[in-house]
Amino acid sequence: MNEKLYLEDEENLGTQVDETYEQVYCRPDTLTDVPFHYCPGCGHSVVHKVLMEVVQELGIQEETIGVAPVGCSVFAYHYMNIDMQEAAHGRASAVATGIKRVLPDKYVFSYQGDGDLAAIGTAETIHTVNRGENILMLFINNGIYGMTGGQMAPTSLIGQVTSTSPYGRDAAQVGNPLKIADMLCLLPGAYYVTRQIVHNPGGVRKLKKALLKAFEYQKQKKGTCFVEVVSNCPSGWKMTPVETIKYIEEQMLPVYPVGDLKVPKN
Amino acid sequence: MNEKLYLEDEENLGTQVDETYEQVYCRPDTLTDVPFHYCPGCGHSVVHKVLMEVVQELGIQEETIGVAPVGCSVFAYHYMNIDMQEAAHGRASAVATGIKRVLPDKYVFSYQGDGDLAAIGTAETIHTVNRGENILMLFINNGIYGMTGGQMAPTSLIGQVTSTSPYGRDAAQVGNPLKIADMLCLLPGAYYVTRQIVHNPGGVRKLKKALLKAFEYQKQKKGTCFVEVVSNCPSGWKMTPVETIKYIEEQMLPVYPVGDLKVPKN
Amino acid sequence: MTKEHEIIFAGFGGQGVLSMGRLIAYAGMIEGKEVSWMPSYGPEMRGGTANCITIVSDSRISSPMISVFDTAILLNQPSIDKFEKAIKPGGLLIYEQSTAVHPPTRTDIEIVCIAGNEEADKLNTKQVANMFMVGAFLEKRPILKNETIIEALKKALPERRHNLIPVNEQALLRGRELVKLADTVSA
Amino acid sequence: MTKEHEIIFAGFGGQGVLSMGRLIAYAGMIEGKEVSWMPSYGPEMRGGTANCITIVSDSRISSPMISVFDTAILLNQPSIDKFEKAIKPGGLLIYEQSTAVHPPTRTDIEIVCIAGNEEADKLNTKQVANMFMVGAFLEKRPILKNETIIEALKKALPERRHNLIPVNEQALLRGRELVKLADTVSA
Amino acid sequence: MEKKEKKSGEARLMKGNEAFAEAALRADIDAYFGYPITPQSEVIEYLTREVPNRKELKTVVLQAESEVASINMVYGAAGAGARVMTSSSSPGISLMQEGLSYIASAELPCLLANIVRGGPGLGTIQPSQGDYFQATKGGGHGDYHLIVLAPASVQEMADFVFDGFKLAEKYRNPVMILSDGALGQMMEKVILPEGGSLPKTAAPWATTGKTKNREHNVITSLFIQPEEMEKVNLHLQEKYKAIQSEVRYEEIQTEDAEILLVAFGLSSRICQKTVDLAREKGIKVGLFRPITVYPYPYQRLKELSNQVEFMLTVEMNAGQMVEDVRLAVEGKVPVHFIGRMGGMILSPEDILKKMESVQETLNVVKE
Amino acid sequence: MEKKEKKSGEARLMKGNEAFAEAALRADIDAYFGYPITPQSEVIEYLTREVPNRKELKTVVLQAESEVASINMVYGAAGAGARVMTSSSSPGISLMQEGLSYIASAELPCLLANIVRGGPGLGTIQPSQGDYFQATKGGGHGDYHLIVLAPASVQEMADFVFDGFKLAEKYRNPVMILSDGALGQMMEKVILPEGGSLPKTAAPWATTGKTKNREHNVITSLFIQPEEMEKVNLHLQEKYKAIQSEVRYEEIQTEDAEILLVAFGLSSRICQKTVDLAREKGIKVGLFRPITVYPYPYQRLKELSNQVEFMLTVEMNAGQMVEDVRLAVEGKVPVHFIGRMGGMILSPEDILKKMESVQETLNVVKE
Amino acid sequence: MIKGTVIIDGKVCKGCELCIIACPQEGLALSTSFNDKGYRFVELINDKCTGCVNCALVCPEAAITVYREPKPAKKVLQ
Amino acid sequence: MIKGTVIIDGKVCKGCELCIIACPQEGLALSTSFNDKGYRFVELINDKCTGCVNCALVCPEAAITVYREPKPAKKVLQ
Ligand SMILES: Cc1ncc(C[n+]2csc(CCOP(=O)(O)OP(=O)(O)O)c2C)c(N)n1
Ligand SMILES: Cc1ncc(C[n+]2csc(CCOP(=O)(O)OP(=O)(O)O)c2C)c(N)n1
Ligand code: SF4
Ligand code: SF4
Ligand code: SF4
Ligand code: SF4
Repeated sequence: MNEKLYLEDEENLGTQVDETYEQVYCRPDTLTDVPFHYCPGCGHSVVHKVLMEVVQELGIQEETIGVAPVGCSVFAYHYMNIDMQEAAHGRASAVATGIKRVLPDKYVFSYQGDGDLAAIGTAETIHTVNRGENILMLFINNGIYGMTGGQMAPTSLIGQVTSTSPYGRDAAQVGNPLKIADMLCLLPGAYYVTRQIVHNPGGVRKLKKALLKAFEYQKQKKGTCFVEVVSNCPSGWKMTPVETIKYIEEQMLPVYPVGDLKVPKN
Repeated sequence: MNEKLYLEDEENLGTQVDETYEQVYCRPDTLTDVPFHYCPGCGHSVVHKVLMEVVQELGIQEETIGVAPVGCSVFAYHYMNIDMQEAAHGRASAVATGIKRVLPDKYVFSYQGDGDLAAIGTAETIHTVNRGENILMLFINNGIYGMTGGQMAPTSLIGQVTSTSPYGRDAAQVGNPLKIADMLCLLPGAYYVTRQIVHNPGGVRKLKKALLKAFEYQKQKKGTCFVEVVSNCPSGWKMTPVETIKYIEEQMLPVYPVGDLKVPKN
Repeated sequence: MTKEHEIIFAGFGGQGVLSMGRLIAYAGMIEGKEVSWMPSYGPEMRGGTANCITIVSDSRISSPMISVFDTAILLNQPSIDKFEKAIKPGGLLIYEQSTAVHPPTRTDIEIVCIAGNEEADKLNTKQVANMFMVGAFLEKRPILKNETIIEALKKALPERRHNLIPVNEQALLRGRELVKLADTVSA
Repeated sequence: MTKEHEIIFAGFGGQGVLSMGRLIAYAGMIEGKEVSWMPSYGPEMRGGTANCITIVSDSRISSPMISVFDTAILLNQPSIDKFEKAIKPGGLLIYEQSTAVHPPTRTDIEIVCIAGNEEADKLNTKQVANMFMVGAFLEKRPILKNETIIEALKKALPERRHNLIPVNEQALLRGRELVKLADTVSA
Repeated sequence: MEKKEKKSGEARLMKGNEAFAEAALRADIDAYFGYPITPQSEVIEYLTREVPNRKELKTVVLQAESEVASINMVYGAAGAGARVMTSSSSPGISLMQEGLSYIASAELPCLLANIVRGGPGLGTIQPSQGDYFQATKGGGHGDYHLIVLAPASVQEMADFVFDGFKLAEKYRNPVMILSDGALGQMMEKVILPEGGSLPKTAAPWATTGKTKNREHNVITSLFIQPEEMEKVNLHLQEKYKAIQSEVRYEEIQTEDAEILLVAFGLSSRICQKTVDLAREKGIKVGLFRPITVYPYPYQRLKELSNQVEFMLTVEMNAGQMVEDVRLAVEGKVPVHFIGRMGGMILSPEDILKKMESVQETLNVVKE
Repeated sequence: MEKKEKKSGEARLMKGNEAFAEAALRADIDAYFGYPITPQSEVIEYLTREVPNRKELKTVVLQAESEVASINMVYGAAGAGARVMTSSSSPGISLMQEGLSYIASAELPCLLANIVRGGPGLGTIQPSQGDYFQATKGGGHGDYHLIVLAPASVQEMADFVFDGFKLAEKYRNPVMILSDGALGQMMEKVILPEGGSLPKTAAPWATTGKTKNREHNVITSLFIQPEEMEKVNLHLQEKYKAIQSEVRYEEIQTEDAEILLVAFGLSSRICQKTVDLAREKGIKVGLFRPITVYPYPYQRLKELSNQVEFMLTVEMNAGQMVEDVRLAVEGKVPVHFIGRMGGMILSPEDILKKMESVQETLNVVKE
Repeated sequence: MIKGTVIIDGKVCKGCELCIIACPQEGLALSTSFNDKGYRFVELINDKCTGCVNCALVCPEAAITVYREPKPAKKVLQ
Repeated sequence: MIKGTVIIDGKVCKGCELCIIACPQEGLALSTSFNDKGYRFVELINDKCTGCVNCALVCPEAAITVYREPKPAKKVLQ
């Protein structure tokens, strides 16, 4: 409901209206009242919020089952007011597979960080997508291991300083940033693969559209939808939230360009 | 030595020569005397043989360390007369990493089947290549789990009948053949990626050339060389060795085309 | 006749040794005996040899895996080399003529040589070669009735291949005869 | 003076509570005492609060993790809410004035309020705010000498930041004074 | 290939692995996730072959990319309220240890079979009982227990699927069937349990979608606050206490036994023969066979220790269950051990010989 | 940040994890492979920070993609004759169980630390001793054992690196340092072992490249023929027998003890305080602290059972080591247990209270 | 020009300032005082708000509720 | 036309027939008898062999040794 209103903002700005104010945005009821434990300015919370807005608008709160990872978002189930399971580190997509296979008519999503999905969980990630499991895989790429205190992730940038690459990531020693979404595109099981951001309003709007699509495709049993969000980790990056905006735009997006990587051909 | 002779055969056929015969091909000394336990006509033995020929010709028997997988080729170390380690199922490339990191000046290779490398070992495979470990990864793709009695592999073809896809592999249920070599090409760590065959003499010659290159690149510390061999499994496929030739050419090669997938740009 | 009879069947993969052993076990079950069937399994099969152990007993069977046998039915040379020595004194060894380069030599056991393949050619159907061996075995060790073997065969074979039953029955009986001949010869 | 002194330092991450606790432990070690320092660790830090426990003792220390303390040095409201009740009767609570919305209320413990931030502004250097608290603490519980604190500081700080030593020493002494004042006030 | 009759009651000749798989179908499992490994691959092979053949079955059968994936798929399906199982053999089970610890902590009912082969390492594919400790003491991290059933026949390979799911759902606890390569590969007579005879247990805690009339369900094993974690642990320990009441064992000729053989699974079959041989010789031997190895029948063994001269534990390993026997007996009588390893099988005669030698030494001591 | 002095001898204030890592560098390890996990990530963080700073060091430090990869990299490096180690915490250690079984079977020397946290499952990151069974009875498949050292101080976190590698290389066996989150995270005074004081043991069996004058070396854990597999197992069992001679323990005021506390690691520190409190009250209490938990000091405990009235085992779990105590005592004296779980820590007073209550009930019985 | 306004939950605000950047009207700023969590929180500092929702969209804590003059267009739709 | 010949180790041959297919001279065929492993093995059945090595290359058992008239060219090289 609210959604319609503000998604049209871009066009509607400046049209004439009358006096009585109406609410055009508020915290979705699909979020619990528990305040987020995330660090100030963390993208996880924004993604949680958008995801739950989508669930609310589609009216699928009762049919949606989420899988939380091991990572800072391990507590996603405290905030998302839907049935959820907390998976072992890296296995969220295997857990989601287990759920979806026995409840094929429910909406199922996995939510994972880069260490979870692209390091320890690489095999599960690739085979879940290769099987074309009819789920949404949400991938929060903040280029670091947030929960454990800022260690290097497979997605960390060359030269990025982390607690396990204190002198900057050296490709010769530990390889290059892993663009796993690009690899997944090669798999027929991947129906829709897109990379989004949440550090500005436009990005949040686009992410929301992408998630709406993903659930729509899942309803149509199209296969795996993979939505990557290039996000931040102010604590791990040792920056203020505002500083992370610049870092994302100048450092991360050139390596992880925003946009659809694979769209349904028709 | 022998190599030179017969690699030139193609051109040399028909030239005039004198009487005293010389030996132009024999079993390489880098193979032990242990007879192969493989089923009649199995490609594993051919690959073993070619690999050891290359080691012999390069004269690197003393500097080469191999890693055998869990699969029919688990006993590779019985046949290859070099120092070898037998890795846990799927972990050959991690084991090879461990060896190479502490012995950077030795030649190290891993030898794996498709279940080993592309199913349970997917994470190790991708991250070994992403780190650009300076090793040779030999991948024997016979589209089936041979050792355990012919179960479906990630590389099994659509419709292929195996003991766990008794009515043919159904993409909708278990996904499509995983072309992992193609995925690996996206990784900067992969320096040379090629797909070869061993079911005819020309193929064997080309595989040998590819392996020679791979070791040369390793000497130059170029990064990971990944050599896939589309091979057969007469027992698992329930065919005679001769029948497998037709199957490879008509069924497998269209899905797994022969040739270089990634070559050094210069 | 012992309360418990322990038999090993061995040969190359594809010679049907496993089903031969299973057939005996199945028949034993039909006659209300305790039975167990234990195949050799795993990579050694890569080598091409296969074997199975069938135990038919009047009492509960302890281990299905044993190392000495009352009877060995051997369809190739490697099996003869491996299992001749594993037969209990006074036990029985039946082997296929055409595949034996070095025939068994023990004197403390009964040895029967059956030209299974040759006989099969006569009936021009390869599939029944093993039935001669089974027949010969039952002639020597009447632990099961012919009828039960056939009944077991009916259960074991899918409907569409029941047409094969008669020729199998034939082979079974022929196997018994062959033993008698063999005996008279060796006598 | 007890043979063993157990102190908890708590505040927001970034306020330097961990290093304050480590400094005391380090000084204790220099004076040849048994010391242990135990930080709170893990995701709860996401919430933004941090604390550590420092134990200085004349005898071998059993567990570095304890739930009641002789002294609590608290730099924010959540910490006061959480740890005021964890102080042993007769124990000591030192808190920072500007951050305390609801000051502590217990009457069975000594409570000292230090305007650390304000004082730091006077010396116009934020970094030393905690030194006032340390000074205050040592004035109340003279378990360590000033010199050792400074020596510890020298060891703890990288060379390039040794220029900060004097101002820290100043703050340390000032902290002691502040307590005296506070006392006269509350008296 | 023997034909598959639908109706049970009739005796069939089946492999242990196949009987296990067929029983699972009759127990109306919703899903099986597994990865091939000798000597248990027949389980998934049987299921992939059978399920499409039977119109009435909606069973999910999926070959996962690994055992790690399998056990986590089991976690997901069990958490969604499904009756689910997996199976593997020793190395594969080792890979499941983290997942099992999660499942136990999240209290998810499920069934898994370990068709044990000889270890350690890649080892051999021949039968063994070398995973007893892993199964009973907890191979994963933390204080948890699987309920562990040890079958000794193809019949029990089938029956214990039903018993296993009953226990799993009654206690919301993972149940392991601790078998071995011989029981998995051998064929024996089996009368299969009646299909549809195992009613599903309600799972109001499962993540099936949050309905208006309840809070959202969460399946988790994370309890970051130690106080909370301890509560969970205390609750689990309470549950394990309750589970002790499910202890099961079999006694053979123990009434007048002066010597007691203790063995589970395949070893117990061999011991039976030993008992016969010994009894023929007039030696009063009995056999005690734990059927549940967790919970372990400490109590009954303790009682028997008042009656017998000594106990001889027989295992296909280096001596693992013998520790539980000693814990039960508390030094009241000597507890001896005989075992073979790496896929080697004891003969009834070996056991008899060992028994007699122990007896002698004891008599010597007496004199 | 305290400065790093090269020279040992001087006392330093360090975290257990950092002391462990620094000691590893002084033990001249060739390689470390690991994956971050709380509460032990400081190990790899310290190594990645320090190694590039020290010209003299060629140490390989690699963050693997997972614990499964880590332990298999360790396998490869150890098989190549390198001095190698890894570290993790409970869930990560569970993932290493297959690899550990392989390493034990292939007889590769290596060191790993388990900085235990509360389980089961994801659990909590607070300290625990809940992985005792996994560490000592074998969490992986098959009959094998790790040598397990249980430090109780930051000092021992450092010292046991040296002791651990000595044992690992002497017996070609993996060694585990069974620690906990508190010992890993706390800072304490430590005097580090002298660098370069641990000579490397020759490894003629290692895969370093087949030289002309020897057969090719093979590192494997596959022994497909049961006879062969059994030989390997018997050899391993022989080795474990020999390892019993390495048993280590500490006794505090046991000479005249009438009550014996038994505890390892962090728990033993707390028990020391209890001993003091009790002695002040005139109760004659002693403390027995196993330093090696495999091999376990059964013999000495058995002796002590002749002297004391009862034993009280104190653990940060639901009662795991208590089984080994009972196995040692064989019912001679009552063995009681007190523990906290999930990261909760016992206080010396709790233990004293428990001790006194046990004492009372016993006296009641006596009267 | 649409008129709008926002209500900010100062208790949950963590002072990340992302909304301040996002506001095209420069209508938001940090408070001088701290909330119970110890953060400075955001307040509306002018009446230029158009209810564009940008601040609310980027707010990680979902602390901002946005109000706006109704659009007749919408009314019809409903 | 170069002349060549092959020596085949009948003991290790498994009769897979791959060499038979590979031989451009149709010079190889299976024996009627069995070797100890129970396989028919391959034999040279004519003198057309050019020593092209094709059979040896595809032989999984490395059972074939190939001989050929020397090439002067090579001699020089050595
Ligand atoms: C098996 C296992 N290994 C390691 C860990 C420790 N661990 C927890 S979260 C995490 C990675 C977190 O990074 P990421 O997945 O990128 O998520 P983020 O915290 O950055 O959102 C790790 C290594 C664990 N809990 N379990
Ligand atoms: C952890 C573990 N899981 C499963 C197995 C069983 N296993 C042995 S080999 C193999 C796969 C063999 O297939 P592939 O890798 O394609 O090699 P091939 O035999 O076809 O050459 C499997 C599943 C094992 N040994 N260990
Ligand atoms: S550590 Fe990083 S990812 Fe985790 S909550 Fe804080 S900012 Fe977010
Ligand atoms: S099973 Fe297949 S892969 Fe294995 S040896 Fe036989 S043919 Fe080769
Ligand atoms: S974005 Fe939200 S949390 Fe951040 S400052 Fe604005 S209102 Fe506060
Ligand atoms: S290719 Fe080799 S193994 Fe096959 S038939 Fe020819 S010689 Fe024999």
